[in-house]
Amino acid sequence: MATAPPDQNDLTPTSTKKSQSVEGITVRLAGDSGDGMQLLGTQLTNTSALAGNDVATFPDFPAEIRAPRGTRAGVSGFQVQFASDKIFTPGDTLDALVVMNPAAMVTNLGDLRKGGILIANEDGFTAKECKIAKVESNPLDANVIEETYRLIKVPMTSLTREAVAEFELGAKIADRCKNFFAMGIVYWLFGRSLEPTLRFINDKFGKKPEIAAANEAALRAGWAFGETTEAFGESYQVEAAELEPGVYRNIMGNQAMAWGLVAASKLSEKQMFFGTYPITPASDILHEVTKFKNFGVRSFQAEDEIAAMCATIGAAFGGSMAVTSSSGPGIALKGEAMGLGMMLELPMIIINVQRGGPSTGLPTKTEQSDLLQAMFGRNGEAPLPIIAPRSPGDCFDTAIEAWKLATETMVPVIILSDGYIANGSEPWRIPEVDSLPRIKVEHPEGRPFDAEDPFKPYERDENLARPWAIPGTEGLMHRVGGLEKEDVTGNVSYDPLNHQHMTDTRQAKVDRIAERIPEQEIFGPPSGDLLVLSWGGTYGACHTAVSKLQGLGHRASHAHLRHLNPFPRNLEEILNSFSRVVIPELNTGQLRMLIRSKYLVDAAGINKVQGKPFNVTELVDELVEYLPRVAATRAG
Amino acid sequence: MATAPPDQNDLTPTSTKKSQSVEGITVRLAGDSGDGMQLLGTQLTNTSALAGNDVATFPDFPAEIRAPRGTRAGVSGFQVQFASDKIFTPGDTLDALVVMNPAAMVTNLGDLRKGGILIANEDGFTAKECKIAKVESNPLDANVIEETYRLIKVPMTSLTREAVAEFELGAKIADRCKNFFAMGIVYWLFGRSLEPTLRFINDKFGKKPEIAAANEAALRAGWAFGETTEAFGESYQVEAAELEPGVYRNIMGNQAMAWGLVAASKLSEKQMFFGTYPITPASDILHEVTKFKNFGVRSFQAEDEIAAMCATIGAAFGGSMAVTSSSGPGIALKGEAMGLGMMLELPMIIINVQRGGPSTGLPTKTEQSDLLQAMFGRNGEAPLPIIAPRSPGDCFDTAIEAWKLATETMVPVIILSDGYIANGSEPWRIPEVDSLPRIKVEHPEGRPFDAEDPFKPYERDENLARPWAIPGTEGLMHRVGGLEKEDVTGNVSYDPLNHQHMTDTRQAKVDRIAERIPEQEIFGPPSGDLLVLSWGGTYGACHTAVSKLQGLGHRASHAHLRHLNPFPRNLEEILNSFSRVVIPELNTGQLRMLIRSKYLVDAAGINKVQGKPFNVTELVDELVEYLPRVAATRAG
Amino acid sequence: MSLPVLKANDFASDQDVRWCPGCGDYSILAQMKKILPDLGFPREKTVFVSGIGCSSRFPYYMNTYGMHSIHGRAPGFATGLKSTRPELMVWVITGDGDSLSIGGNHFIHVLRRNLDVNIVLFNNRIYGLTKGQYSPTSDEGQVTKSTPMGAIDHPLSPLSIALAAEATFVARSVDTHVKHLGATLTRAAQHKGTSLVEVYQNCNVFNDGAMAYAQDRAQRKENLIELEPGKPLVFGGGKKAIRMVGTRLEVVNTDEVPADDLLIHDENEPNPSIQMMLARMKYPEMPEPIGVLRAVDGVPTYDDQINEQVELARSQKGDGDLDALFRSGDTWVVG
Amino acid sequence: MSLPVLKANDFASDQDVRWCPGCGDYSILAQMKKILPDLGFPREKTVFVSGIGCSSRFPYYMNTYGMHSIHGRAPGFATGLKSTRPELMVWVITGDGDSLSIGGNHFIHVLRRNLDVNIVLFNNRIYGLTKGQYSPTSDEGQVTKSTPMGAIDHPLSPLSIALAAEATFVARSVDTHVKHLGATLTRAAQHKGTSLVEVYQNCNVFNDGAMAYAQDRAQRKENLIELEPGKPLVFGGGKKAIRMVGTRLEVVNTDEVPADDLLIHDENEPNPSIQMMLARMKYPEMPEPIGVLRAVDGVPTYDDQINEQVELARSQKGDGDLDALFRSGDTWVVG
Ligand SMILES: Cc1ncc(C[n+]2csc(CCOP(=O)(O)OP(=O)(O)O)c2C)c(N)n1
Ligand SMILES: Cc1ncc(C[n+]2csc(CCOP(=O)(O)OP(=O)(O)O)c2C)c(N)n1
Ligand code: SF4
Ligand code: SF4
Ligand SMILES: [Mg+2]
Ligand SMILES: [Mg+2]
Repeated sequence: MATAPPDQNDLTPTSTKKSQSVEGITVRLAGDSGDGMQLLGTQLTNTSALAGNDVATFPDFPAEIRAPRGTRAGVSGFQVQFASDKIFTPGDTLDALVVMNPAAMVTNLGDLRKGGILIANEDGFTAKECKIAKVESNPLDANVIEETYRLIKVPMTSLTREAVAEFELGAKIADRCKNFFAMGIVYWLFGRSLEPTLRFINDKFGKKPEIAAANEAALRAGWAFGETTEAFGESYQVEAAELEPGVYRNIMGNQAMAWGLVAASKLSEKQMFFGTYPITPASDILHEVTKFKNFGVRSFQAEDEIAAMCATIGAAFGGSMAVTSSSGPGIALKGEAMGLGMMLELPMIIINVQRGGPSTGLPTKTEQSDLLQAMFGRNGEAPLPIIAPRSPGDCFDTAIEAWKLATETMVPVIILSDGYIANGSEPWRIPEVDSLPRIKVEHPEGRPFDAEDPFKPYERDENLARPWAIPGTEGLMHRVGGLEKEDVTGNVSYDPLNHQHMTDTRQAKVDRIAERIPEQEIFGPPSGDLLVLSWGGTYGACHTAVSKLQGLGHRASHAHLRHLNPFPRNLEEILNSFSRVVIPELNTGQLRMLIRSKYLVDAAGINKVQGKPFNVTELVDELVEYLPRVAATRAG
Repeated sequence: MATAPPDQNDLTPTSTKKSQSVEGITVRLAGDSGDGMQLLGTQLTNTSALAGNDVATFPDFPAEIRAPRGTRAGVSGFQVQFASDKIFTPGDTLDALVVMNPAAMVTNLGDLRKGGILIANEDGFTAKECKIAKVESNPLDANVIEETYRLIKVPMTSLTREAVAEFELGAKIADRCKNFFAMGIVYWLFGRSLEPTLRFINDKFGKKPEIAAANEAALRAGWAFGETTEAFGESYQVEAAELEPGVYRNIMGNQAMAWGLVAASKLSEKQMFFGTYPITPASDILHEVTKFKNFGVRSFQAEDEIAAMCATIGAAFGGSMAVTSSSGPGIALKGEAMGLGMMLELPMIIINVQRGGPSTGLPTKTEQSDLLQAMFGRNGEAPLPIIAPRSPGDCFDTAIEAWKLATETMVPVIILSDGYIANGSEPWRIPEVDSLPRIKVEHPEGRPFDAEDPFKPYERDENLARPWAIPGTEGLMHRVGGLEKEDVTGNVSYDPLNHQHMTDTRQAKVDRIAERIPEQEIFGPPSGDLLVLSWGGTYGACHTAVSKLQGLGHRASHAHLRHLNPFPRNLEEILNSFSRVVIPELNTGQLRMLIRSKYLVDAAGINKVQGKPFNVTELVDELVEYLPRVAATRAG
Repeated sequence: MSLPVLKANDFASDQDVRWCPGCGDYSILAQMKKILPDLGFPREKTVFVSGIGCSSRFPYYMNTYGMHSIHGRAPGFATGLKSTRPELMVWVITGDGDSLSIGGNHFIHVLRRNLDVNIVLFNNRIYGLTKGQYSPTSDEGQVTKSTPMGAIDHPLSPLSIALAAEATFVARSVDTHVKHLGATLTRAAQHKGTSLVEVYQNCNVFNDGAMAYAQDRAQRKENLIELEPGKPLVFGGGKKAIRMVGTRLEVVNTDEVPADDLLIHDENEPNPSIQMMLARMKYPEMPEPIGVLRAVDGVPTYDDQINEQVELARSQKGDGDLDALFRSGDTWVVG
Repeated sequence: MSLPVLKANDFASDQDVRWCPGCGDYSILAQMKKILPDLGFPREKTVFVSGIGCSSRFPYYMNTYGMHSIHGRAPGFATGLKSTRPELMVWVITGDGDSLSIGGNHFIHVLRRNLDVNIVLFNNRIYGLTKGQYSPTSDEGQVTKSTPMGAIDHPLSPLSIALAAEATFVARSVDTHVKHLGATLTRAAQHKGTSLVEVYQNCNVFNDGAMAYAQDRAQRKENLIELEPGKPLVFGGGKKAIRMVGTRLEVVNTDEVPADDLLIHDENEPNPSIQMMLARMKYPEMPEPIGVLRAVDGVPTYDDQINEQVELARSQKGDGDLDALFRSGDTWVVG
């Protein structure tokens, strides 16, 4: 049920101070892992979304479960941009930064824009904390800070203690409320309603009324602090964005993926089998999907990725909607079995939520460096279709499309998500269930067994798909396996020309998908000086960067690929319509290598391998280098 | 010790029939797996090599251990070409074909040239055998056979029984001698000395004198049959080839690989650890290497390929020359651990003897379809050097070079062999051990531990190699692992710019190998109409095809790549010096994709995925299509 | 519903069998085809899943559904299949290398999950398909292609490992002892939960006679004990038996000790410790038991439970409703 | 050679320890640093190899050689290392997921090979690093992130599996029982052959208190039996003990049964069946044994044997001679 518009609620106090209207705000909340920054961020996101803003988030948490308190390694951050316009990224530089301790300050300050607001929990900056964070002296005392930023020091810990004193909770628990105090300040600063968070507090701590009351008190105290302290002159208002009409909710990428899968299962009237082994940053898909047992989901936490992949194939053989998920190292383990899945020509989905590589790499960071692994990470000629979502919400559609392609082609389909969209969130317009595409899946019908006219498991339809005959079907008994099989009959065959034929056919059936998927869309003029070609999670940054270039008067366009194998059928034409093609990627140039090889286009790359998404500004700066100077002047 | 030249021996009878001198002969011996064709082929190869011919072989055995007797699936073949010129392939079409049963005849006849000699074991063509082979009537009776080929029917079974009757062995054992009878005929036909085979019989069956005597009797009877029967008019002589002077022996690819490894071990004064899991067609490397325990070889048959790879890394960490081997499916399993090997920057060798893929594919057949897996079959940016031998004997040098590159770069090196060269054989000039390159390997020396100045495991030399400090060394204690590591110190690091730097460095250290390896050689003029670019086991066929084109007057050259990552530094220049580049591969175009992407050269491909090597004729036929007609005329 | 009466041959596929002449695999195939009709299960509801190895060619020869998968992973495929299609009868065919070397982990896990499938482990104590390297069940010191100076690994006992994983059905039979083999396979099929049958199988090409003591009709009387529930463990034509003294087993002559002193076989005992003692009896020191070492009923199966949770969730929350899911939690309206 | 006298702190690396405050891993680290100096082995000859998991961060904190490898595969790395460098003291650090889930097969194989390494298995019955999914040692029915309706797998016992693989040294200790832990690690280090020490380790974030019955000082007296060789299995402050009746174990009051009736612990017994009974004792039905369940000497180790074969080959054939190898068999001369 859609909640009532937030402003109808009177639980939230109204500020009497001046308020300035701005188009958008980028704020980052940074503190120790134990400080509850992820919770604070999620609340701010939800509240802003409920206020009608467009929002985009970027949580960034430490690799350790709970790195030692106060250390730099233990810093947990959550960035959110909310705006009255459509936005596509969580923002580059920060308008405001909240820091709970010295470690959070020194590791995050670099991203705060000059003149930006820096709110610091003064109480967290003791000499001891400074030492743990390995900073020489209290960074708040440095002159340069006050000169560069609008520094607001707040003794949050002591103020929170005061605010919750009446509940007599003990220092430790009382101190846990300080993130709500910080939240109160932030809410005041950006004119946010307290109501959704109050509701959240109630839901979450309802069973422990003092805790709930204390958190509420802290939140209100923070808000009151903003309202009363001299330090804050005015607050900021961000109006509601003009989004497509509809009912909205906030959604995270992994969540959207799980929902898309369960939707695909319903739309195809196939029960889902989800076989996986936990790995960061993919595990949350499992955690979400396993809640949907009442949708007929059978989730299987296997002993390893290989067993997960094999069980997925086994379930596909049995006629289920079979899905597996992992991240790079786990996908590497699945390679051999993926080859079998391809050879068996059964439909299934293989999700890779990419993370920083190689090897164990940077498990909690994002990267796009598994594209070539997805293409070639198996022995022999083993082509598989690959598609990639471009944003958290888009994971939903991607999952549905993957299942459609898999079933109509009879092939495992790879989805390449990444840590950035998996953990990021955005407002998502809830689709009408009836408007979602049905996925028609058919199994050949049984008939009495006829030795003279045996079933032909490798006969093909116009998509070159073979029939999906499942155990239990009378008369269609057949054997599948990883040895090369004879065309039509599926029997083992060592015949040289048959092998050539089957190899060609497996390639052709993937290639032919290009005839069925939409043509590549293009943002901007259909020809010009510069085409920015991108894929996957970099959509937002590339789109925004190209918009900026267009705004500057450049003849630049953006094509964002969802289909990486095969490419859309009109891609060559598009590539040839621009003087220059540049491919920004969070890897050393993997899509670029495919594009150059296939189309012999001298595409350049902007490549960042830092475990972080692109900044819009860095993209713009690099992209203009590829544009004729004249355009820059034209804009100037 | 080199044996005496064969002709000094008087054990061999001398023919009194006419003999014709020819440049080379291609013959294939085909029969049931139980018929001993591989043995026959090996003997003929050795004998021809001892006679001073250049030889090249192509054994082709069934996928099953012993497929049911008499079936097509059970046919085992061995092809050998011996010549008085240097040759590079086992030949395209057959001058002579020996068939022991109907299955062997129908599955092999297609390769016999018109007018070629067809020797058939008449006794093997009973109605029952025809039925098992699924042929309607006795194929020997078809008129077309006598019209097309020089058919010689020999009742081998009965003649053998007669010949060995005196030893009273029982029919079963007596019949086993018939391959030696066939051998006798073949030896007579091609004027081969019986002596090496008589010696072999003696060595092998010495402990069972009747068996030895019976086999000898069968061999001699076969020879006598050739000498006496009317059916054979004349025999053929192939003179000794002009090979580089030296002591020669015959060598198979897997054997040469094993010997190269053990040589590298000696040359680097490093004991070898060989960790593997059996798989066709790589297992013979294990079988050979494990014989060399007195060279200090420790071979480990692991529980699977993953454990084999991990043990190899463990041994490398300990300071051994560490090697692992497998084929496509096993390499797929090793992918994750290979990524760790790359991250740890330890030297080791990973051998992939490629076979027909994908999945289980065609295990006993050859293919080159794991090149892109070698390049990209790991998560993240994980570049590894790749080199490929071009012939059986070349495996020896490749193994040595791999170890040299691995140690001087501190990186795992991949060797891509294939089933064709692994099981093929050729004469090999025995190198003087002193002439082989020493491989200098150094470990940093110990020193008292100093907490203030800890050891720096990721400091680099001019090759960007890090020091190979091994456990047991005082004061150099350090920890390695798969998480991204800080430059120089090797500590775990999540720093964005460090990750970029390390990613770039790992790529650069592979790229820089190009500065140290030789420039690409080219066979033929340095520029022209056509460059044939090839790699790995197709060397012989491509070289021969280009020779033929050159002989026809075409401006065609051949460049055969040994180094696939990185490419030789002058490759771009070479590519740009030809109007057309064509890349023949036993895959769908894997090298082609790398070349096109890297150099933006519109290289075409000749691609065969049939589990079989290229024929020279098919290459020539396809290549001329890429040549200007004028050249063809010029030659005509 | 009346099922057509099937014969052994109806279970034969149209593919040529391609094992070496004389291979023990033939006999196992024959017994399987023989017992299946009596189980009264239609062919189309029967699935054979195998790994890679000579033994793993088995599914190709059965006129049922089948999957010849990849090396060592058959239990994985079976898990996905049986969890989603519990009404199928699923057999896993594997070799000693396939199940205990590369596949050892999946083997343990399928057993501990008690997935209701039947595993037939063809133990020839060698890698057949790759032409004769030693396997995890090869003898210490065994000379093979990969161990020219003898194997140095201590062999694994598949039955011990299965018992440690608390498998609910653990049995052994012998390729040449066809009646016993057929009966054991039948019992395995009837057991609810994972059934493991180790079959001593002769590889006459690469390990001929390695288990002749058990396969040879004359020797087997002396060297094997045919286990029977509730009966003493007698062998040697009834002349010898097993007694437990303190914490050890020993061979006694039946005419020298009172019948009450003999160890009585209890295949239903949930604590597998004594069954483990049986599994560890090894020729030539001891006779080896064949038949059912362990058959424990009533342990929930993985396939039942995974499906029961789905049913329970449905009964608790109602059949999944997409629209309700999408609208759960905070939402807002635009426009 | 006189070795410098090292202290616990000399074994600490310069890296910050990054486990959650309160994690049981700290205690294991502390005990390891404490016992190592007494073993008299130089730091540079000590190597810690681990897989992936919270526990597997261990090597980073030790001032020895170390490898933080990949998930589940530490035994593989250790095998390559120890086989070629038998003079090193090699420790394998692993978690319950690392060793029994993804790494189950390597675990069995390293044990059956009896490679002379020491395995410390941090059993917190949960996947810590990936934030709380159930593991192979989690309880049936346990609700975790991946099992919202309870786990349906039957748990594995690491000790049972190890015993089935005929491991030569099998022990258990508890993170909070620091003296016992130190002593057990010391004995593991001293054993020749693979030593396995399972340590009950509290994950206070994702599975807090799952083993409180064993970790809590007050409870542990009632729930744990500290095994001592040649002694009866007493617990509960000496008031209770274990007796074997027929083929089963039962708890008795020491003052009610004669001392002779009590089961006496024999860690040296080569037949692991009784030790298996101990391994299967599970709280709350039974007290659980800690200490050394099994310590069998004299079984050849893999590293010894692989190196002995090399020596033997050398003594038989002489040191490998490349030239002789190249010229073995048929050769001929050209030119
Ligand atoms: C990933 C992988 N590794 C290795 C192989 C090679 N291989 C095939 S079967 C086999 C072992 C066969 O032994 P076993 O399981 O005992 O079966 P058997 O042939 O003896 O019946 C091996 C090593 C393979 N096919 N795939
Ligand atoms: C190939 C691979 N699969 C999955 C993971 C994710 N992963 C890391 S540790 C872990 C399990 C940790 O559990 P455990 O071994 O019990 O260690 P603990 O963290 O509890 O100490 C998993 C699933 C990974 N790093 N690599
Ligand atoms: S190799 Fe051995 S196991 Fe394989 S088919 Fe032949 S006899 Fe049977
Ligand atoms: S998550 Fe658990 S096991 Fe991991 S460090 Fe924290 S408390 Fe320890
Ligand atoms: Mg076997
Ligand atoms: Mg754990």
